Amino acid sequence: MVDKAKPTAVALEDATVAFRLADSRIFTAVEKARLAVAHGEFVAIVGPTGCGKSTLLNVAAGLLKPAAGSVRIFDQPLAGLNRDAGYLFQADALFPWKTAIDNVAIGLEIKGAPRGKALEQAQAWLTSVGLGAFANRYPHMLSGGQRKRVGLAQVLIRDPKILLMDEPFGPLDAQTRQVMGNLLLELWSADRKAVLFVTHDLEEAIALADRVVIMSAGPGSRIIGDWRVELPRPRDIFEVRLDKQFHELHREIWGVLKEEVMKGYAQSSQRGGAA
Amino acid sequence: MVDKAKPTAVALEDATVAFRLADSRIFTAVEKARLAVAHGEFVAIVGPTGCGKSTLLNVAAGLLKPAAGSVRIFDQPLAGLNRDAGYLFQADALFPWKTAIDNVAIGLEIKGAPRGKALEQAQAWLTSVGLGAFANRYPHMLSGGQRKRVGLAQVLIRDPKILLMDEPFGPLDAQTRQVMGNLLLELWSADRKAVLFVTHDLEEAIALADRVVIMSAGPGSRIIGDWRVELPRPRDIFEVRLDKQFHELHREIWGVLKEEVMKGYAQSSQRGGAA
Amino acid sequence: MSRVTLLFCQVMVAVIVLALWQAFTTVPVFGRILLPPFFFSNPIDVFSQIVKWFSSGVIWKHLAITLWESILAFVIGSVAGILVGFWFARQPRVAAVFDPYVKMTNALPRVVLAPIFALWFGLGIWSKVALGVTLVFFIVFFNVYQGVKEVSTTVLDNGRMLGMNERQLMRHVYWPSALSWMFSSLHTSVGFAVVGAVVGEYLGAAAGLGYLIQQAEGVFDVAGVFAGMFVLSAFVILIDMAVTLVERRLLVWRPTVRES
Amino acid sequence: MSRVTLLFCQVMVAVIVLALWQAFTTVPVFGRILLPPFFFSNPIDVFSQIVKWFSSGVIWKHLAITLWESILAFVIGSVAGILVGFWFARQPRVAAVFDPYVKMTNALPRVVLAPIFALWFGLGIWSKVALGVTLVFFIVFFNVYQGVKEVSTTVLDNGRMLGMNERQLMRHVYWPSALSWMFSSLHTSVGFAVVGAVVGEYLGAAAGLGYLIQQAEGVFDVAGVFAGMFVLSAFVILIDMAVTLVERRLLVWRPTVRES
Amino acid sequence: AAQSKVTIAVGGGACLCYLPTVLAKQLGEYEKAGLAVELVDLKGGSDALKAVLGGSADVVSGYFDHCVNLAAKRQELQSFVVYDRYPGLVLVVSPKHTAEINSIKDLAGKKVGVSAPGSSTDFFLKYLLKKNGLDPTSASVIGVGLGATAVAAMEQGQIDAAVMLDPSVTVLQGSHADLKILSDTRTQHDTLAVFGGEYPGGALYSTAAWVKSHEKEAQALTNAILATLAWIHSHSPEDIMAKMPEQMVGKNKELYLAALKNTLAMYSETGRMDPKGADAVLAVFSEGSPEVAKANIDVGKTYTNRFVEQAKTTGQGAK
Ligand SMILES: Nc1ncnc2c1ncn2[C@@H]1O[C@H](COP(=O)(O)OP(=O)(O)OP(=O)(O)O)[C@@H](O)[C@H]1O
Ligand SMILES: Nc1ncnc2c1ncn2[C@@H]1O[C@H](COP(=O)(O)OP(=O)(O)OP(=O)(O)O)[C@@H](O)[C@H]1O
Ligand SMILES: [Mg+2]
Ligand SMILES: [Mg+2]
Repeated sequence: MVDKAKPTAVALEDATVAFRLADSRIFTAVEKARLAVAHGEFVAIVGPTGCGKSTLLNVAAGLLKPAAGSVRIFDQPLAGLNRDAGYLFQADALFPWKTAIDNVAIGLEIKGAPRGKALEQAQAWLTSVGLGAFANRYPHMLSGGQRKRVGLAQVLIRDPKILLMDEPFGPLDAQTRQVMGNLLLELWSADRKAVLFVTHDLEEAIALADRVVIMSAGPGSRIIGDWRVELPRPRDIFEVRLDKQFHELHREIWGVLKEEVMKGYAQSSQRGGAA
Repeated sequence: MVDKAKPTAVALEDATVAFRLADSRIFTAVEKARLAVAHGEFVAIVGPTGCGKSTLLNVAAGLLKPAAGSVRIFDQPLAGLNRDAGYLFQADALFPWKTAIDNVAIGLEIKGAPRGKALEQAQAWLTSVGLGAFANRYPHMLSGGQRKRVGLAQVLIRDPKILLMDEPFGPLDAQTRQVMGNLLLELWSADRKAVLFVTHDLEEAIALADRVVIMSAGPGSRIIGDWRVELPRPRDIFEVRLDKQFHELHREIWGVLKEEVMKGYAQSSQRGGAA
Repeated sequence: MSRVTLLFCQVMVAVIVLALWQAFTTVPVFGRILLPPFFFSNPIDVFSQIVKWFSSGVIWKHLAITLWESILAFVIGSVAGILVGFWFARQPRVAAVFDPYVKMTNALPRVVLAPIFALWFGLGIWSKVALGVTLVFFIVFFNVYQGVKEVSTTVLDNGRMLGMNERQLMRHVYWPSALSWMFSSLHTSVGFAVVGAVVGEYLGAAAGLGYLIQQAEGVFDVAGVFAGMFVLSAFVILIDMAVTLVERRLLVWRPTVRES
Repeated sequence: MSRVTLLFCQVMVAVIVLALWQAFTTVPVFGRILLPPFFFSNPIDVFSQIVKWFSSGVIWKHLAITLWESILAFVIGSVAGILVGFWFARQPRVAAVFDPYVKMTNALPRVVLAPIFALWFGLGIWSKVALGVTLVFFIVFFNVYQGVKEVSTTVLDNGRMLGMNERQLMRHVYWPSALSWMFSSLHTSVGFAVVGAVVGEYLGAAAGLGYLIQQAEGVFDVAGVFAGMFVLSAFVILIDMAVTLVERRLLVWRPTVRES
Repeated sequence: AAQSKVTIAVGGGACLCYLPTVLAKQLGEYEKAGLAVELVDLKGGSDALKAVLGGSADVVSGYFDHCVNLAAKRQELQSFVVYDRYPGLVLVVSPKHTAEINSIKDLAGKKVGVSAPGSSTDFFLKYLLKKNGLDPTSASVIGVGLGATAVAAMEQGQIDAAVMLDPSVTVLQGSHADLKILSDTRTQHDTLAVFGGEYPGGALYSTAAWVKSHEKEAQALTNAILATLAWIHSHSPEDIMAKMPEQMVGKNKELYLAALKNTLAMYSETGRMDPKGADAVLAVFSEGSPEVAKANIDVGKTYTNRFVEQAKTTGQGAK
C-alpha cells in the first residue's frame, strides 16, 4: 500500500508492545502492528478507546521499546529517541514553569535560535492558534483547549519531519477544530511532513488524511483496516464533508469500527477478563 | 424559562468571575452569567474554547467564588463547597495512588459504606463503563479514555443530586460516547438529577439535554442563547439524530455558535488584546 | 545493571577506598604522609579492632544501647515531625504565627542544650533520644509541611467534591501525596538520629558507641574511634534498608521511570 | 489574616512564652521551681545580657564571624548538595553504587570529626565551615536527589521529544521541577548551617558566637548561653527570609492554593 | 623587630586551671616578651593537643599528663613551663548520697562521673581506687563533662560521686555547704598525700621538634608565664579577676571569686617541673592504661626545665 517512490518515514514491522502489570502479569496492548507511513503522507489512526493508539505513537517516538518487532525511521532502525519527530501528547505536557510564549519558544531555543527571534516566532505561532493575547499566561491559567493549542504551537514551531499527534483537537469546539485542521493541512502541504494523527472523530480523520487506519479493540490490538482517501487536495475540511465519496468512505469505515468497538467493550468489561 | 413547579437546583444570578493575572491585572472570564437549572433538568453548555465553561462549573461546585453575583443551590445561597454536587473534572483528577476500583469505591467509603460492599458496587460500575477487567490498574496504567471513564464511575457511584460534567466524553470514540451517553440518560431518567453538561459536540448536547445554553467568546463571556430541546423522551442518542426537529435545532444553534467562535478567535489571537 | 554487578561495583569502591587509605597512611607521597596515622589510623588496625570487639562481645551491649536510642529518636522524631507538619500545612494561620519560632528553634545548637536534657531526662538513654529527636524532627517536619502543600490542586478538588471531610482528605489525599516527601526526609534523618544518639552519649553517658568512641579518643586510640564510627555506619545502612522496604511497599502505585 | 494581625499574634506568642519562662524560673509551683535558674536563667537577665553585648559592641565581631561561617557553610553545602543530587539522579548507576556509602557518611558523628577538620582546615573559620557543610550537604542532597526523580514523566518526555539534550533537560525540566524540593531542604538547612558553625566554634575557636557561648557555659553564666542562642536564632530568621524571597521569585509560576 | 607569631591551643579556656595562659595575654606579658600570641579555645586538652600535632597550632596549654600518655604512642611532646603545681582534681560526693559514701572505699560498685572516659579525670579516679585497695574497674564510670551536665547530675544524685574541677566544685559548694570531698588536689596536703609530691597540672608543651627549633619562642613564652605567675602571687584575687576578660568571669562574680580563691594555691611559683611529679604522672597512667605501662617511657624526655633555669639566670621576664 505504500508508495514505492517515496522513502518510508515511519515503519512499524510486526511491533508488539507489552506492559508488566503490578502483579507482574504481562498485558499485551498491541500485537504485531505493521504500519508504514511514507514521507509526506498523512495517516490517521482511529480505534476504540484503550486499543493502543497512544502506545503506537509512543513506539514511533522511541519512548517505548516494542517487545518484539522493529521500528524503522527513514529506513534506519530506531535506537533510542526519534529525533526527527515532533510529538503532541494526549495528556497535558506543557512546562508549568514557563509562560505560554516561553513554552512555544523553547522548541527553537533548544536548536540554538537567539531568544529574541524565538520569542518573535513564538508570538506568531500563538497568534495562529488563536492565543496571541495569552502569551504571558502560565499553563495553569489557561483553559483545557487553550493548553492544547499552546502544545500544538510548541510542536509545530520546530518544524519536525515527522508529526505524531495524539488527539490534538480533542478539547476544542467544532469550529476551532476546523480552523486548526486547516492550519495543519496548510503546513503539511507546504513541505509534506509525514503525519501520524490519532483521533476519535472519523469525519476528521477522513477529511484530513491520505490514509485512515483502524485498530481493533485490545488487548492484543492489531491494525485491521487501512483505507486510502482519494479526495482531491487541497481540501477544505468543512467543504470536503459535503463530498459524496466522503460519505461512502465514512459509512464503510464506520461499519467496521462500530463492530470493533462493541467487541472491545464486551471484552474489557468482564471482570478479570482481558486485563 | 425555568419550570416554576420544580425547585431550582442550581441558580447563577449575574455571576461574574475574575482572575488575577501574574502582573496583577484582572481578567474577567465570565460576566453576569445568569443560569437556572431546575431539579431534574439536563442542561448542556456549549461554547467556544476558553469561553468560561469550566469556570462556570467551578462556580456551581463552590470551588470558585464569583466576584459579583450569587449562586443558589436548591434555593439556598451557596457558602463553601456544593455538597449536593458530583463533579467530573475536565482534567485528570483520579487519585494516582488508588487502583481503578479503589478510585471508584472511595465515593461510597467516604459516606461510610462498608468496604466490601463499596468494592462490589464499584466493580459493577466499572463494568458498566466498560472497564470491569481493569479494576486493579493504577491510573497511570490506563489510557486517556479509560481514565475518564473511571472518573465517570467515581462520580456516578455517589448518586449526587446535581451532576457537573466537564467534557466527560471528550477522549472517547464515537461509539463508546453513545454507550456512555445512553448510560447517563438512563441514570438520569431513573431519579431525575439536575445535570450541567459541558461539551464541544453540539449534536451530543442536543441529543442529551433538555436545554442547550450557548456562551459567547471570552473575555467577559456571557450566556447568549438558551434553546429548549423538545425531542421526546426516552431518547436513544443515536436514533434521535435522525429526527427532523434535531436537524433544525442543530442548524439554528450552529449558526449562532459559529459566528461566536470566529469572533472569539479573532479577539483572542491579537497580541496583548483581550487577556 | 544486575544485582551482582552492582554488588561487585560497591565492593570495589570499598576496596579502593580502603586501599588508598592504607597506602596514604603508610607510604609517603613526595616525602609526606598524606594521612598521618595519628589522625587516621589505618584500615588494618581499625578492622582488627572491630574484630576484637565482636569476638570478645563487648560491643554488643554498647551497640544495642546506641541502636535503641537511635531507633527511638528516629521514630519519635519522625512521628512528631509528620504530625506537626500535617497540622501546620492544614492550619495555615497556626503555621504563619509559629513559622519564625520553628525556624529559630531549628537553629539552636543542640550540643549546648545537653545539660538541660540531662536535667530533664537524666543521664540514661532518654537524654540521648531527646537530642536525636531535635535533629530528626526538623528534617521531617519541613519536608512533610512542604509535601502536604504540594498536593495537586485538581486531585485535592476532586477529593473535596467527593465529599471528603478533613480527616478523609488527610488519609486519602494529603497523606499519600506527601509520602515521597516524607520518605526523602526519613532517609536523611536515619543518619541524623544516629548522630544525635552518639553525640548525646559523647556528652555524658555510661555506655553506648559514643561512649566507646570517646573512651578511645581519650587515650588517643584513633583505630578505636574509626572502628566505632564504622560499626555505627554499618547499622545505619540496616535501618535505612528497613525504611526503603516500607517505602517500596507504600509507593507501589508510582510509575516506574522509563529507561533513558 | 492581615499582616498586622499576624504580627500581633506572633508577638503575643513571644510574650506568653517569655512570661511563662519568667514565672517558672522565679515563682515556685507546688513548692518547686519548675525551671531552676541555674539551668534556665530568666528572660530579664538574658535580655539585659543581649543589650549589654550590643551596646558595648563586643558582639559584632563574634556575630560577624559566625554569620560568615554559617553563610559559607550554607552556600557551599547546598551548592554541593544540589550538584551531587542532580548528578546522582541523572546517573542511576553511580547513585546505586554509592548509595550505601553516602548513607554511611551521613551517619558519622560530626563532632568526632572535628580534630580531622582542624587538621585539614586549621583552627580558623574553615574548619567550622566544613562542619556546617557536612550537615547542610546531606539535607540538601537527599531532597534534590528525590526531587529530580519526581519529575512528571509526561513533561519529561515532552522535553526529550522537543530535542533537549541532557544539559537542556537539566535547565528546563529537572531544575525547575526540583525547585520546591530544593527550597524545602534549604529552609531546614539554614538552621543546620548555623548549628554547624556554632558547634565548630564550641569545639575550638578564638571568636564567634559559639566561642562566646562556651565561655559563658564554662563559668555557669546561663544567661550568656541563652543570650548567645537568641542572637543566633534571630539572625537565622534573617537568612531564612532571604531564602524565602528567592523562593518566591523563582516559583512565581505555581498556582496559588485556593482558600478552603 | 618583627614579633614571632605563636598560636596556643587551650584545652578549655574557661577552666581556672588554665588561667595563667589567659592572664598573661591580658597583662600583655607575651608582647613584652616579643611574641604575638593567639589563644584558641578547644573543647578539651586532647583536642588542643591534636591541633598542635596537626600543625594548626604551635603550643598546647593543657595538662602535662598528655605528654606522658602520648609518649606511649611514640609522639614526642615536651613541656617547657609548668604553671599548675597541683592538678586541681577534686573527688566530690553527690549531695544526695552524702550519707552512704564516707571514703573512697565506699565507691565500689557506685556510679562515678568523670569528664569523659579515658580522660585525666578518669585516670585519676582509677589511681585513687587502686591506691585504696580497690579494683580500678570496681566503680562504673560515667562521662558527664565538666560543666552544667556534671553539676546537674550531681545535684540530682544521678551519679554517686564525680571527679570535678573548678569552678564546678565551687558551684556545688555554694549550694551545699556540707559538700563531702574525698580528695582535693587543689591543696598541697591532698596532692602530697595522693601523689607523694607536687603533681604537674597545666603546662605549656609542644612537640619536641618545635621546642628544639623554636628556642626563642619557647623562652619568651616561659618568661611571660613566669612573669604572670609572679604577678598572680603578688596580687589579690580581686585584682586578678579584674584583669580577666569579662566573658570568662561571667555574671556571677562571687562564684568566680570563690573559685579563684580555692584555686590560687594551685598555681606554681617557679614554673619548674618537679621530677617526682612527672614520675607520679607515669605511675598514674600506668595504672589505668596497659599501653602506657608496657611502653617503657622515659619520663625525662617529656619535659625540660632549661627554659625556666635560663629565665632565672637572666632575671625573670626578658627585659
Ligand atoms: N503503563 C501501562 N501499564 C499497563 N497497561 C497499560 C499501560 N499503558 C497503557 N496500557 C494499556 O494499554 C492499552 C492501550 O493504551 P493506549 O493508551 O495506547 O490506548 P489508546 O488507544 O490511546 O486509548 P485512548 O483513546 O483512550 O487514549 C490500554 O488497554 C491500557 O490500559
Ligand atoms: N487561574 C486562571 N487565571 C487566569 N485566567 C484563567 C484562569 N483559569 C481560567 N482562566 C481564563 O478564563 C477563561 C475561561 O476558562 P475556562 O477554563 O472556563 O474555559 P473553558 O470554556 O472551559 O474552555 P475549554 O473548552 O478550552 O476547556 C479562559 O480564557 C482562561 O484563559
Ligand atoms: Mg490515547
Ligand atoms: Mg474547560
